[in-house]
Amino acid sequence: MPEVSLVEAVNLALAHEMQADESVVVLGEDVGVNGGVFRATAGLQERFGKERVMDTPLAETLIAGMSVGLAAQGFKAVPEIQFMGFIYPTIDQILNHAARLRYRTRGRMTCPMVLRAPFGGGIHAPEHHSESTEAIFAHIPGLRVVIPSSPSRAYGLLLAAIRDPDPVIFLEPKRIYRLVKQQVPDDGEALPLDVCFTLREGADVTVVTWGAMTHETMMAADQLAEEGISAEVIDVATLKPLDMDTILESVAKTGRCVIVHEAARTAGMGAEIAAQLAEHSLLTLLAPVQRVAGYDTVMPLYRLENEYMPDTARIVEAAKNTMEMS
Amino acid sequence: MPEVSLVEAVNLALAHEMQADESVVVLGEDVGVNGGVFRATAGLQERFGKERVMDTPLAETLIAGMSVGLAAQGFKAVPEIQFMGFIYPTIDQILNHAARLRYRTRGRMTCPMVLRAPFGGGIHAPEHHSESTEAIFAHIPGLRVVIPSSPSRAYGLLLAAIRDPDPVIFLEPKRIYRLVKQQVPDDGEALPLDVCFTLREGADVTVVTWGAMTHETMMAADQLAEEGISAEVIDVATLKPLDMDTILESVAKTGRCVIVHEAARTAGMGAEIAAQLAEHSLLTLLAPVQRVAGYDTVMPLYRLENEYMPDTARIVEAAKNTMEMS
Amino acid sequence: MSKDKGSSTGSSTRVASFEIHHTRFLDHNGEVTGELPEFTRDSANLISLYRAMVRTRIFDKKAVALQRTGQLGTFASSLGQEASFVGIGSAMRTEDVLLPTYRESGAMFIRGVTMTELLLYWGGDERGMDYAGPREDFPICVPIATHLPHAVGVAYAMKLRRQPRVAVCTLGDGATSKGDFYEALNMAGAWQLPVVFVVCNNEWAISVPRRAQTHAQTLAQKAIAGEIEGEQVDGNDVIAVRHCVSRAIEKARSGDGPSLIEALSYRMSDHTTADDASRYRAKEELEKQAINDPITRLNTYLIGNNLLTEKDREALEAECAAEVEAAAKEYLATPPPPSKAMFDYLYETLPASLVAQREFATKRGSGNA
Amino acid sequence: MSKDKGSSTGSSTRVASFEIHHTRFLDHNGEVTGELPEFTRDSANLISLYRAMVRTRIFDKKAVALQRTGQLGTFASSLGQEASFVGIGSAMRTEDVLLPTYRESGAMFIRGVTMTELLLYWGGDERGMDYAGPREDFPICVPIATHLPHAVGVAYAMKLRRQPRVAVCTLGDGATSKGDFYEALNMAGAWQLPVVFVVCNNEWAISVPRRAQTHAQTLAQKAIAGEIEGEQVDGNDVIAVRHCVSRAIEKARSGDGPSLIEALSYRMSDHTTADDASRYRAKEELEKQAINDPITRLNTYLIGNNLLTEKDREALEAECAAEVEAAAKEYLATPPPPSKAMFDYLYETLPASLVAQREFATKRGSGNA
Ligand SMILES: Cc1ncc(C[n+]2csc(CCOP(=O)(O)OP(=O)(O)O)c2C)c(N)n1
Ligand SMILES: Cc1ncc(C[n+]2csc(CCOP(=O)(O)OP(=O)(O)O)c2C)c(N)n1
Ligand SMILES: [Mg+2]
Ligand SMILES: [Mg+2]
Repeated sequence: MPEVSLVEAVNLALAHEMQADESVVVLGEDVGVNGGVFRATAGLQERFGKERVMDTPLAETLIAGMSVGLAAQGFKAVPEIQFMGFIYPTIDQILNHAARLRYRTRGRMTCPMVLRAPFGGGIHAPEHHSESTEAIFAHIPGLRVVIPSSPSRAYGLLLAAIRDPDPVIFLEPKRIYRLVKQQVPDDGEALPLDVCFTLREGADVTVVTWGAMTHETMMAADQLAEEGISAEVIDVATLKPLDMDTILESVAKTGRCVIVHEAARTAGMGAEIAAQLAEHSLLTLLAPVQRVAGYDTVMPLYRLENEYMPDTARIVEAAKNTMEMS
Repeated sequence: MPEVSLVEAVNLALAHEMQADESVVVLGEDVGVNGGVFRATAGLQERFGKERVMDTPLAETLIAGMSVGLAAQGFKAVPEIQFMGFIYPTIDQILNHAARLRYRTRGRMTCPMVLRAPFGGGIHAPEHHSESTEAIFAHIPGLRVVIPSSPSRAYGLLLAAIRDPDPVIFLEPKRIYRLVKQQVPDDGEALPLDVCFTLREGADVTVVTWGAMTHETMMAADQLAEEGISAEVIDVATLKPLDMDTILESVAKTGRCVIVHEAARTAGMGAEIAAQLAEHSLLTLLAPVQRVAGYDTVMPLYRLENEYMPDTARIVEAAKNTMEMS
Repeated sequence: MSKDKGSSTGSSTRVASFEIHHTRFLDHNGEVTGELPEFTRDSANLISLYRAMVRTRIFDKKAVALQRTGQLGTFASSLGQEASFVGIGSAMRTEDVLLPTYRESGAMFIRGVTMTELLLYWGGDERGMDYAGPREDFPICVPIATHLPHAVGVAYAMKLRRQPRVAVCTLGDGATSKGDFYEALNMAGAWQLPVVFVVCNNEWAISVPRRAQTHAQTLAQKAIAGEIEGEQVDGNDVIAVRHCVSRAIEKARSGDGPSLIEALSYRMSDHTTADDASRYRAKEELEKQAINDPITRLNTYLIGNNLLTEKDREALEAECAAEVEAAAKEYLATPPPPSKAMFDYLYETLPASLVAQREFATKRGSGNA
Repeated sequence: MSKDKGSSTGSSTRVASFEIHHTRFLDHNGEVTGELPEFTRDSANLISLYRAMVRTRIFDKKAVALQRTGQLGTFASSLGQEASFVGIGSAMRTEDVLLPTYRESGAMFIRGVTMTELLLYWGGDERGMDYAGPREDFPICVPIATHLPHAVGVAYAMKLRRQPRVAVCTLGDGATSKGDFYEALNMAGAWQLPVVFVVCNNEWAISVPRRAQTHAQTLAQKAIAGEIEGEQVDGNDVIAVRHCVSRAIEKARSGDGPSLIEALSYRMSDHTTADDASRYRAKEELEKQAINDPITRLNTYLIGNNLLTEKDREALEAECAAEVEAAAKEYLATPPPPSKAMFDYLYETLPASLVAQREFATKRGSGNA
């Protein structure tokens, strides 16, 4: 079994599900002949034809909206938005339609679609290509928001997302698209949505994160271990609906929590997790929850992007803070 | 001096600033001859002409985008979006342009615009007319998000918003557009942005809220007082940037906090406030912070809207919970 | 729309040209202005169109009355536009899909949406969108023009499955200013999808007159931007609407591509019951439009050609009125949904994290459970 | 675009018609195909256009080289489209405002944006958008077509102030599929604003060919949707581009309304340095396009008409190369901004709540401060 990168695992899952389920349709800009600007859809058009792997005109509102129409007709639309910076024209369709079609019609119509988009910084991309705004979607009732952080989770979660009968926003951390390779058997086994994954067990502090930041966090956990601090690392994976139980259990054990995300701090998803921790664990927390997040500024052009994004050092420091304060 | 309602105060502020500053321009759907579907712009076109009070084609992306163009040319654009449910096509312009024009060009160009929109439920409006999604905007760096909760604050904050050199999202709680009247002198006095207003002092519990929920909260405070619980009520007013100091000070005094908002709970602005409270006041909080919010469901059509929205009873109950738990 | 190429002068060459046509069969006096289409030969077809228009108008009046007496929420009247909506609905086959905006009661009734369902919707109850009849028709779409991309997706699905079906999507004149309109039109053209867009031009978008929406002489010509068929039809002539929409639908059904039809009519009512058109619209304009009433027009023709008697008409009106009263009664007798309904159908299976919220809401509910 | 009305047959009447024209003065062999416009009589004008194209191409080559050697971020080459961009830039007056997308280096240089600024931008530094020259020109716009509404706002501002100025907004063929494009066009028409949109059609939007974007025969005809002037021009003929864009700009300046010009050219490069066009574009297609090179075309004309000598040309190229090298050097010598720059210009005055973040970032910064 060859090893695959995260983006290759996305491709594997798409191919698997298109093969297994005729109703799966991929659409977007440059997803066909070109196989996607990151090659996530490479080879799909050759295999499944131009109608099921459709190069659309350059129109994001249309891409999202026509996916709703396809979904209502029983197709499973998997639209790609080329970068998260261009996802905003879809919000109207996602919020006002996709997320509530089942609700509005009392189940008469449904909207099984997976809107994929690469997101996040760290690859020296041009302007508007490096943002992380998952919190916007996490606030919208009726959606799922899923973020894989490894090849095998990309494969299993994307399968689950496509099979899910409701709309999913599937955000792919492009910084780690090719960072590591893993053996991913193409066995069609989905991973569960709506649950966190514990990537590393630990006793002293829980570090909660997702996407590309899991890698910085795992490195931070290594460093902390060297200094005698045992960190438990949780990959949230499905941001909405949020599996708070896993986080609460972990923090019940460790008494300390650091939340790490690349997105701007204010009203980011870290706030929700911190708020729930405070609601449920106030009396067991040994130290205030720390958020390590992007600053509340515009994601800078690439000469400063590394200054903007949380890194191992900031995570280590925050974890140590929680140790000191208790 | 006649008494005015909140929506009349908005009108007063618009008229005042258009008179005082030739660069103020109002645009949107039905804002001209019709004076706005809620009459917020009534009489402005007659006074200031069709060019400065412009009925635009039905195109929200355009309305926001052309406001950016106007602002870049030194006008102060005050676009109206007819209902918050139709604001989503503007997010691309707001997030990718308005909020970062100054930043991107290192101050060469600026974007002094105030995007106004009525929001929230409670008036038995049609579908898509009752949502509250202020948290989406509160997450976007470079913006201000301002929500008035009384005629005088509407007047003073709107003046401040128009005079502010940066983009402001100004959300008007339409449920209380005509609920109360106040004497509002048309004296051109702006209120400060970026600060909370303490509406009522109290010793036992701090209730933090904004918009239409300030009224439910004040009624709750009355009820609590009858039961011997002294509630301090804070109207956040400017959600972004957030004046956390005022909230922290209050909670330092009371030791308890309830946050009330109409928007869906998950990743709402209440999460941010709760998270910051937990970060800064963990050791002084006497009880976990309670959030009283909309459910994480689609805002229902009007037969159920009162079940959806937080009400006095829920606020009272939450406040009592904080009393019991400590 | 027709086109031709060629012709060159000096440094400048003509490379494309286009035309827009307008169709009408009955003028406002009910006089025939051209050879009537085939389907009119069977007078039952005409009576059925007439009945559908009358039914729509009687329903409309009732809905407005319910709203005025606090028994219904905001309602969007179709007064004056019945021919457009009935013409569209009657041109469709059962297996086609309608994607309406909010004013097309007449089309929806023909599709099989019940009056009770429509009242429930405007009465603030989601169950009004769970149509027992046309299960695949889209519910009312309030955010203007956002359903046009849906229509394109529906048409794409039909094309993928090689089904001889058509998506029919209605919109207002104001809606033609939205980018969604154009993106949908362009995609429909690029992929030659089986979709028909009908712009129900009623001259007003709330307070904004048609001429302020666009400098375009016709809304039909917007089709040229996507190189799809574009034409105008007299939207108060139900025969013309049915004819042109039918023709476009059958063209789409045969795989010959999408169309845009502009149906010219007039909004005789306020925008909705929440609006007061007298603020922005001259009384005289409204009065002048009275002669264009689409029901009167067909009535004149039917009576004039002895296809309908006064007695028939009265009977027909009485039947429609009875149907409307029965629906209103059923609507008014429908108890509100329980609080917990807010969590039904949010997802197929309510996620664990929302169970506690549902319990809380149910407990606190106003006892509807 | 021309139009006329009238003509009726039976139940159908023609109500509008439209034409699209295409303009060219020099064919791909540099032969004159029509009477040359006035401005060409002064050969200095032509030399200056030629120089601007050469300068752009040399810059382009350098930028690609810098990227290939890891000294620049992603860059969008304008290879093959120099005539379009130079034609546009040269048709503007200083007081006009340019709103470009990301490929128009040639236009931006004429406007006074420096090569160093452009390199800084592509090199990941916001200071590259703080143009010392054209203070009111918009910076590069990456989210496709989102700057078209800005152009409308700028034009509206000019109209409000009764200034004889024009907003010139460039976009690609792919951009014409976005709703923003149409909303802007429609508004420009509705208010007869002084704005000129130039679609720089290079046949590709990354991997999507022009024919897949839209069924429209011409992109110019999209203007008809908003009833604004629409025409095609040979985008590899710098004389034609300058002529047509000038004419449209001066029309707009006189208050006679907006225009849409489609400049037909070809993207000789990859989409950007991050792209590999060989994945989706046949080598043969690229080779076939070589004969349309806009610089060769004007060069042939100039040499053939003794307006330029080989020696002049070499000197001119050497001057441009020196300028480019100097700019590259300046760019490479520019130290990165300090960490705290992330908080500069976010708001006019940094809100109190962000001061701690700035301090933290400054403290942690990589020492650039
Ligand atoms: C995107 C959006 N913006 C604004 C509104 C508010 N609104 C409701 S109807 C309407 C006018 C629509 O006019 P038109 O398309 O001509 O349809 P008509 O109501 O005349 O049938 C407006 C502006 C809306 N529903 N959706
Ligand atoms: C809204 C948006 N969607 C997608 C992209 C990604 N993207 C960048 S350039 C491009 C193609 C643009 O083609 P065209 O408009 O023809 O301009 P060209 O690059 O050919 O000059 C795409 C899809 C983007 N920048 N913005
Ligand atoms: Mg209308
Ligand atoms: Mg192109």
